[in-house]
Amino acid sequence: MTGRHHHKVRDSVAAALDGLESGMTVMVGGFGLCGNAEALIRGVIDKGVKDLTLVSNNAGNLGKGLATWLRADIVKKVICSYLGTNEDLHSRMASGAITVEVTPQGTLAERMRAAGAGIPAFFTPTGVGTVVEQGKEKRTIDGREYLLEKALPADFALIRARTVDTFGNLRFYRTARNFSPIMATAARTTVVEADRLVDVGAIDPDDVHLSGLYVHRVVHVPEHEDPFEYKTSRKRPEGK
Amino acid sequence: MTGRHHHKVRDSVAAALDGLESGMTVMVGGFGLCGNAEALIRGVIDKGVKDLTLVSNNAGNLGKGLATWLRADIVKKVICSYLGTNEDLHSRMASGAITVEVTPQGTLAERMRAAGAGIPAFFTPTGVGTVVEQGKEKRTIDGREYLLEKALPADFALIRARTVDTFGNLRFYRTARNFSPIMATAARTTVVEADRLVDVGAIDPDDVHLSGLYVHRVVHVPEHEDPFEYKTSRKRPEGK
Amino acid sequence: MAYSKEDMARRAAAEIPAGSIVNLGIGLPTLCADYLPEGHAFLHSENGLLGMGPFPFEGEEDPQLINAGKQTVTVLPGGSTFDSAQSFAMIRGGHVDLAILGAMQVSARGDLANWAVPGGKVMGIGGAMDLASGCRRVIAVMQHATKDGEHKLVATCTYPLTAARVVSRVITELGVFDPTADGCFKVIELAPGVDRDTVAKLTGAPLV
Amino acid sequence: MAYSKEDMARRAAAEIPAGSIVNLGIGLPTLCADYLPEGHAFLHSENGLLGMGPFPFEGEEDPQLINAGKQTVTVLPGGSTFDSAQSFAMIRGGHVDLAILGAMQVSARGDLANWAVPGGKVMGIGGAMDLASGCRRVIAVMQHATKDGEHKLVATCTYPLTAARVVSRVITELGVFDPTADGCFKVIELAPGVDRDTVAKLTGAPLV
Repeated sequence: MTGRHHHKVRDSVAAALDGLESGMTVMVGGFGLCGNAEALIRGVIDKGVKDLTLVSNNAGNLGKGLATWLRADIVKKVICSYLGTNEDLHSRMASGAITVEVTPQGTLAERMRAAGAGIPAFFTPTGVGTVVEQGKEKRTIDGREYLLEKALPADFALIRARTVDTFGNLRFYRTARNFSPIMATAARTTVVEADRLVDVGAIDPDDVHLSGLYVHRVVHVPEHEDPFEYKTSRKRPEGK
Repeated sequence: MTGRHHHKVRDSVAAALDGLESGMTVMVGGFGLCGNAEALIRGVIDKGVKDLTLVSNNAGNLGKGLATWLRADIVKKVICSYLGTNEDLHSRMASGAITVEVTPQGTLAERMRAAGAGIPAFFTPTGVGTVVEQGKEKRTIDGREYLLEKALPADFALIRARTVDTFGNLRFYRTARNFSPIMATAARTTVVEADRLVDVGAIDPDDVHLSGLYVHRVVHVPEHEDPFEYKTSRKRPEGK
Repeated sequence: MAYSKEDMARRAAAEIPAGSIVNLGIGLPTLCADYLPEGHAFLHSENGLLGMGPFPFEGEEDPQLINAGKQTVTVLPGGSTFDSAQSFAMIRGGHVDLAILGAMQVSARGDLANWAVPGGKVMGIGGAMDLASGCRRVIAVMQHATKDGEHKLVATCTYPLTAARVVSRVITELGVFDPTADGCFKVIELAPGVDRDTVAKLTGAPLV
Repeated sequence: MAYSKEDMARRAAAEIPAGSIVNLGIGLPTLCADYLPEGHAFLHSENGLLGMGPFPFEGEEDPQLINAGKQTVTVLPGGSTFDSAQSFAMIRGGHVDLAILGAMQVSARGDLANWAVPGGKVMGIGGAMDLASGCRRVIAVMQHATKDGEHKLVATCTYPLTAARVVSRVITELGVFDPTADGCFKVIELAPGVDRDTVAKLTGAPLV
């Protein structure tokens, strides 16, 4: 009889992905290519699983990140908010190889948060009067219309964090945080790719972004490509 | 045409409480006497308002904190989760001077979070099969019963934070955090009592516990009583 | 030779798996912490703390670092603090493995009554209902009967419920008993020197 | 002499109150930031950033600090980062004062269509519906009509809606127009040299 909160650090990506099987629902953090768990994404392809339901805001872009899963044909369904210029997804959606469920971004986030927080369903104003209404209960509360949306859980969450202690307490960096903390709460098994791995006590209790209570496995991956999606800049004025 | 996010720092408690009127619903942070906005609590009494609806986990204790509001007879209704040894509340509840609405603590917290997050209502398993069910919609979702609970907003939130910048970005200290951040999101006007006031830039963006987006006024109060409610300790072993 | 309070706390502590997240209720359940090996489990306090440590040394008490019973505590390395919504998201979302709670009545089907006495002063609900309905496993630690011999392990609770069918095990001074789907208490063990007949008389539902 | 894109951005920026929280949509709305005095308003980016600054200087781009259009940006002093659930809680909860968004169609009652073309490639919804229904005020910045002269300010949207009755003001190259409850566009101002008849022909609902 042992709980899941001892010895969380795994010595390989393969060990960290133990139990991830074909047909599962997998959430993967990142906003486009920003904040991707690069090693875990590669590890899932190496594992040889298929027929995954992928929950991700964008499912990759420019052939990178989760677009590698699309190219490897291991995804049967994508739940996302935005396809944009992700041609790998557009082509497979057009051919019918992948089913795509498009959800408003805030509803996607809140459905994950609800799954993690034991809330099976909630009302939201987003989508009222649009195609998003289809098949959903609509109700007027205090004079405004709302849709009932259901919690979205997953079998696995694969996320990345900047600083991680051996209990799995997480700190994220800038906008690489995005969906990762809430995905961690929504999954039965949460695996974290750690840029930096530190001992317990190295992160002050008040500085923890997400408690290790939500984290089950940690793998240390110090090197990342971190590709730019749109590298925009301005000229430095003279003398600055 | 001016927004509410400029010049948030007020030079007195009275100025920070401008617009707080009799009959309003006021949320006050703290878990018992831990994390109380002591100066703002005094300031409301000094202001002479009455008939307040107070939302607080405990409404004070031992005659301190929010118990001073009860003694000053400025509260007509309390929404809380626990009365415990708060004799000032017990006596006024018994005499009918104050109406008390008791809510499970997690539901109280989630109702505030919902109000701040634009969620008018949500389902929760807490309270099913208990008196909490009374007057609420019950629904079976995926084989389990849930109650529908509504968002709980307020006119004012009075909270305290350890470190506050001039935009109102907040950092809390240890368990003094409790309900304060979610109350800040649920109120039309949020007033923060700052232990320490710093310039913008002094708190790294990744270290902000609650964004200044939720904060409208800040008053610097460096001194606090911070009374103990139950001071428990153990003897230091010899030589440690 | 029924169990002492310390025995009961030790027995309840033995139910805590290594590497689990546990919430200990106010009162007797709090004592369980004394019987846990260092680093064995991680204590959650619903006022916003995971990794709660023992009481502070004299002179080191911090009024802003307390448990859900408002007692001064400490935080261990690897601990974390969070707001009340997050704390109850952890509980309601099933991320707390075990709650060990005090009880006034437990029914043979696992209903829990631990927040109010009929006709008594209303103390409030606090985190009791969330913990009872949200934690993955709930163990009740309680006296087997009142001083007057009234049953507290009952067929049907007469006190206001905290949650229905949630208690999987009851630890009393007389032994360890599991509520069952068919409305009997299954005897898991008896305290040394306690016989089954004594227990049967003090229990308001059949034993199996 | 219709408004140039820069004129439109400047005109939209003039709608931003001092001390407000603003979300600027992808494309033309993003340009509004160039016309705001320093510290005038606080830019929210729905991927988890408040206090967004201008593009970084060349060589200082950080792939982990981006806006909702996935462009590299900076964060100003007083900025804060947060997760996506918190970011959309801010939007849906009415804490963002103003959204300035691009649009494909706006109806005279304020319906907004800006996420999909009928029969076109599905680009996705992104944050569009949350922003349109959650922000306290919504301003659309758009071309007044298509190149072929098809109306984009219409009586009823024929494109899939983003949200109903949310747009309070439309800024086009021809002027500034407010949807109304009775289904007319109220002319607030016309761009220099643009006459009302020209606008009326290019608008699919009555002007008042």
